[in-house]
Amino acid sequence: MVMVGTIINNIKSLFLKTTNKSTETVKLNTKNDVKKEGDIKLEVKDLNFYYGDFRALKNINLKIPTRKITALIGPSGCGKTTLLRCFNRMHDLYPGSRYEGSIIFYPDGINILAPNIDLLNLRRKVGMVFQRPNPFPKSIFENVAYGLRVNGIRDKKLIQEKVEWALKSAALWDEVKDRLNANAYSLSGGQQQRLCIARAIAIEPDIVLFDEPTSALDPISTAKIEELIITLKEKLTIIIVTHNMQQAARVSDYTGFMYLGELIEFDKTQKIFTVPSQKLTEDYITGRFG
Amino acid sequence: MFSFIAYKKLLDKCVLAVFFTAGFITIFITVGIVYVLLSDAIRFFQEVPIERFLTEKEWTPVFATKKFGIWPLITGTFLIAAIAVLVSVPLGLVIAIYLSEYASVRVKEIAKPIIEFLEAVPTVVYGYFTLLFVTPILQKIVPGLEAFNSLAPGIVLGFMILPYTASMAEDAMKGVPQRIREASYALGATRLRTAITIVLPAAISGVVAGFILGASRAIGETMVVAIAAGMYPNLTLDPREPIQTMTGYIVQVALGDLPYGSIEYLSIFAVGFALFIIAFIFNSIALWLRSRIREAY
Amino acid sequence: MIHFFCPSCWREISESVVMCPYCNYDLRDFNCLSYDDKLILSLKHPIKEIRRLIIFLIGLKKLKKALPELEKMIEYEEDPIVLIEIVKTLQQINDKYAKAILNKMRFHRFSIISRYIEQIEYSQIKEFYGKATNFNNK
Amino acid sequence: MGRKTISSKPDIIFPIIGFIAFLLVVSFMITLIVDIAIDGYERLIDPSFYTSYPSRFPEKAGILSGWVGTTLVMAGAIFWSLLIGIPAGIYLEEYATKRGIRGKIETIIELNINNLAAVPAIIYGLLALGIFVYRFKLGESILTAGLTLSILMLPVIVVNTREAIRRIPRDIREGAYAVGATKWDTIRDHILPYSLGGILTGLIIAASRAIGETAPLVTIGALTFIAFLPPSPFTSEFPFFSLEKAWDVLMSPFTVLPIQIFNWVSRPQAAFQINAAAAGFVLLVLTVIMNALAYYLRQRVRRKYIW
Repeated sequence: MVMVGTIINNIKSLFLKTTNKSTETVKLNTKNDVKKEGDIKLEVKDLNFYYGDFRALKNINLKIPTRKITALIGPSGCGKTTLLRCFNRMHDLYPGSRYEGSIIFYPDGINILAPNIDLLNLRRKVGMVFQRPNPFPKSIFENVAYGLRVNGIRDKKLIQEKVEWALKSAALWDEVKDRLNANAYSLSGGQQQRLCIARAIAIEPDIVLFDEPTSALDPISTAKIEELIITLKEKLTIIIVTHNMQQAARVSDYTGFMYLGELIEFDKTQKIFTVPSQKLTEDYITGRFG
Repeated sequence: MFSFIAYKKLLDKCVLAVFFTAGFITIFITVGIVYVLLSDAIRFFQEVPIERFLTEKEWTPVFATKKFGIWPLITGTFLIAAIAVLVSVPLGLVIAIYLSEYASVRVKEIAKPIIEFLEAVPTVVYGYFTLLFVTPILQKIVPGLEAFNSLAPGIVLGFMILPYTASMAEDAMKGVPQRIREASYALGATRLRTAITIVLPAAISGVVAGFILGASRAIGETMVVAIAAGMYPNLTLDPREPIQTMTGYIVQVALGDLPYGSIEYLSIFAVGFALFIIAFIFNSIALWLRSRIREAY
Repeated sequence: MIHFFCPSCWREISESVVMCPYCNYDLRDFNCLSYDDKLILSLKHPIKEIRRLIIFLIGLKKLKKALPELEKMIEYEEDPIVLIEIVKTLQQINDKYAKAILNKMRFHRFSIISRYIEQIEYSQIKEFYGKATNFNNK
Repeated sequence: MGRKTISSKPDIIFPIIGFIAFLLVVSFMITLIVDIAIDGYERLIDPSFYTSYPSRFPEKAGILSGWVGTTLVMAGAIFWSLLIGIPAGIYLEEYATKRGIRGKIETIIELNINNLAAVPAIIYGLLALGIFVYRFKLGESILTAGLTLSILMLPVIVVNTREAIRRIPRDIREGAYAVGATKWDTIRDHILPYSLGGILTGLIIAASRAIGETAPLVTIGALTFIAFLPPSPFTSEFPFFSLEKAWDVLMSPFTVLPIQIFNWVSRPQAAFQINAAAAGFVLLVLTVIMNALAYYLRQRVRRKYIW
């Protein structure tokens, strides 16, 4: 009986904490919409993507606004993760992938999909957090410092400062500051994911991609990460792929709905969820298919 | 910053080149084997017509009257391999069934490394053991067994190839899905019946692949036969008599002085080439059988 | 793979059928429905995350049309997380009917729900007085 | 409990037969070890056995040149096999494109390594004799022997390297690439360190097979009677190391323990066979230690990285 009580209390405290905040953010979003309409970070033009002969993305056109959270939703296998992985050219790691069209990165105006683009530089500017927490089996400090080191930072003091800053930004510093040399795998799943976020932001990217970052986590860790993502948008442009529509509704400013490799609808999150313009979007939100 | 990235990219290209070269070198080894064996074997056949190689019944290249019939060596090789397989297959099969269907995890954890270790024992040690321990004991049991014979090395090789016949067979049987076994148990079959009528047929290609690799290993084994089977090319199927295998002949000739290009030198390449072909055929069959398991599940 | 469900009985059906083979619901009717009606229909969705989302969206839209359905729902809904979402939605809509349902929920068979409502209200009062004292200080 | 399936006769008898069969194997191995230990006991406890050169007199003969030769040859074999084996394994796992001409070459490399693993050892001896000894004119030297055994070890090392690398999840690689690491960065900082245990296990297993290997070395013409050691490459003057002399070491003739044993076994005098048993026991102990080490390492690696 005691156990049931504590569980109930946990659930309760969770909701007291998070959902209050989330309703606030939704309200916030409704208040200050996009300040400047031209503030675009990424512009996807006629993007087609192929795995071998399979056309995984079909004519995607999309504008990702700066310093906003853009969510991509859709049933599994709809290509949302595939689209996300185009933004940092993660597909290039595996043979048989082919891009068509362009993704323009602003303000530089370079095409991410150009064959001669510098992938290292691109991935430095476009960080990524994965579905399952994937820290390296090294110390907590090394995990965050790794990105700095491979990008040519040798100054120990600078690395230390940046690691501290990244861990603080990822709301992990207080939990790990006494054991920076402990193995990253000694952390809990949620902490590991925040460590991965710290690792991604340590190199100060312009954009961070989140690929279902909370799908492997418990509700409490999920809530923390969602909170963290919202605070991160002050500095970063965030694109998040999520399976959980409520997460998209709570967290994001813009939402794209994808279905069978096509972008069906893209708009402000509130509009997508309250007055979707496409029947397919309506059906997906109301759980007709999934 | 630019130079740093450029440097890293250049480094990456260099490393790729190095690694690719390393991979490519492994091809050169096979090419080298085939080239050496083939070129010297061809030179051998230029001096000794291939008909003599295949039709003569004696193998005496180091004698004054040279005869080049490969058959005594091939029968010797296969005789020993056959004895080894006869010993190893029943023993290996029993152990494999026991380990995969009956033994507890702890027994398995101890048994597997012990069986695998059989292959790690230096073959020259096996040779010593065969000549000075196994043969004397067998001589008390088998009448007319000579000091050099094919029976003792065959039996020892039978144990030596257990990692293939027992361990690999066990791996194959372990790979059979549990649900197939359970279906059989549910019908009231005993474990043994299930193992023999259900699991073994399901895993048969893996088990047989293990047997074939074991046989191939016995055919290619050198030191045990060179030490304990004698150095006498003898066209016989009597396991009590001394014989010579293909590998044994190569060792015998190599021990002596070997002028480059002499007929003795060339003859070991001809024998080696024949051995390589036999081993290659056995391996290809085993690989083909193993690829069939992968398709099955 | 993508699964399709009948919007009436929520059993899995194939994408192309016109009539649900289980409950004979005519899917052409469904296609004529407005988004609001679809939302209300989905309150019976078997996946609780979807139910939760729908309730959340009803709150966001302040969809008063859904209140009768929500009132029914508090009787049969078994999942406390969904019920808490209902409470929050009701507070967001905050009209007479919603308040009535909220009052009803004070005596919900799940004590966690009633306690949750108490706690929310307590914190609201505290916040209110907190603001009041701030005024006094000024 | 009345059901016959649980306690039917074959299911009681067969495990007993199976266990006896297993015991037969164990007793075979114990007999082997004990027989050799007893036969060689006389010489094993004699310290001069380890510090003497071979001799015409069995009681004076020792294994000094044998174990020095084995050490040098194995060092060479390990060096060469790692030099080729690890990069080849990494290439096949990490760089393989599986497309175009390179893809075809990769398929050939893979097939080729599978086949190399099953080629009889003595064939490698013929390869070395034909190529290294006669065509490259490296002679019957330590260098040749090291190269020969390295070819023997190569497939085992490549296969083990690949398996160890394959155990590292894709996520780790992507995590590294996502922060801007190059392929080489990823391999150096992640793939190699995390797979090192597995690679090392493979290396030890391969080395334990190679250390007892006799046939290929007999084929390249290793001498059996060596009553001297290779020259030392270290000098008393600066820089204390002479490349010329190191080359002399590589090119010097050699013998190894297994060949020494083979030579002693083939002699008619029983006294030499005691030496053979003693040296065989030394070799056996070495392989036991190496295999135990590999087994221990493998268990530890499995426990260390649980992905």
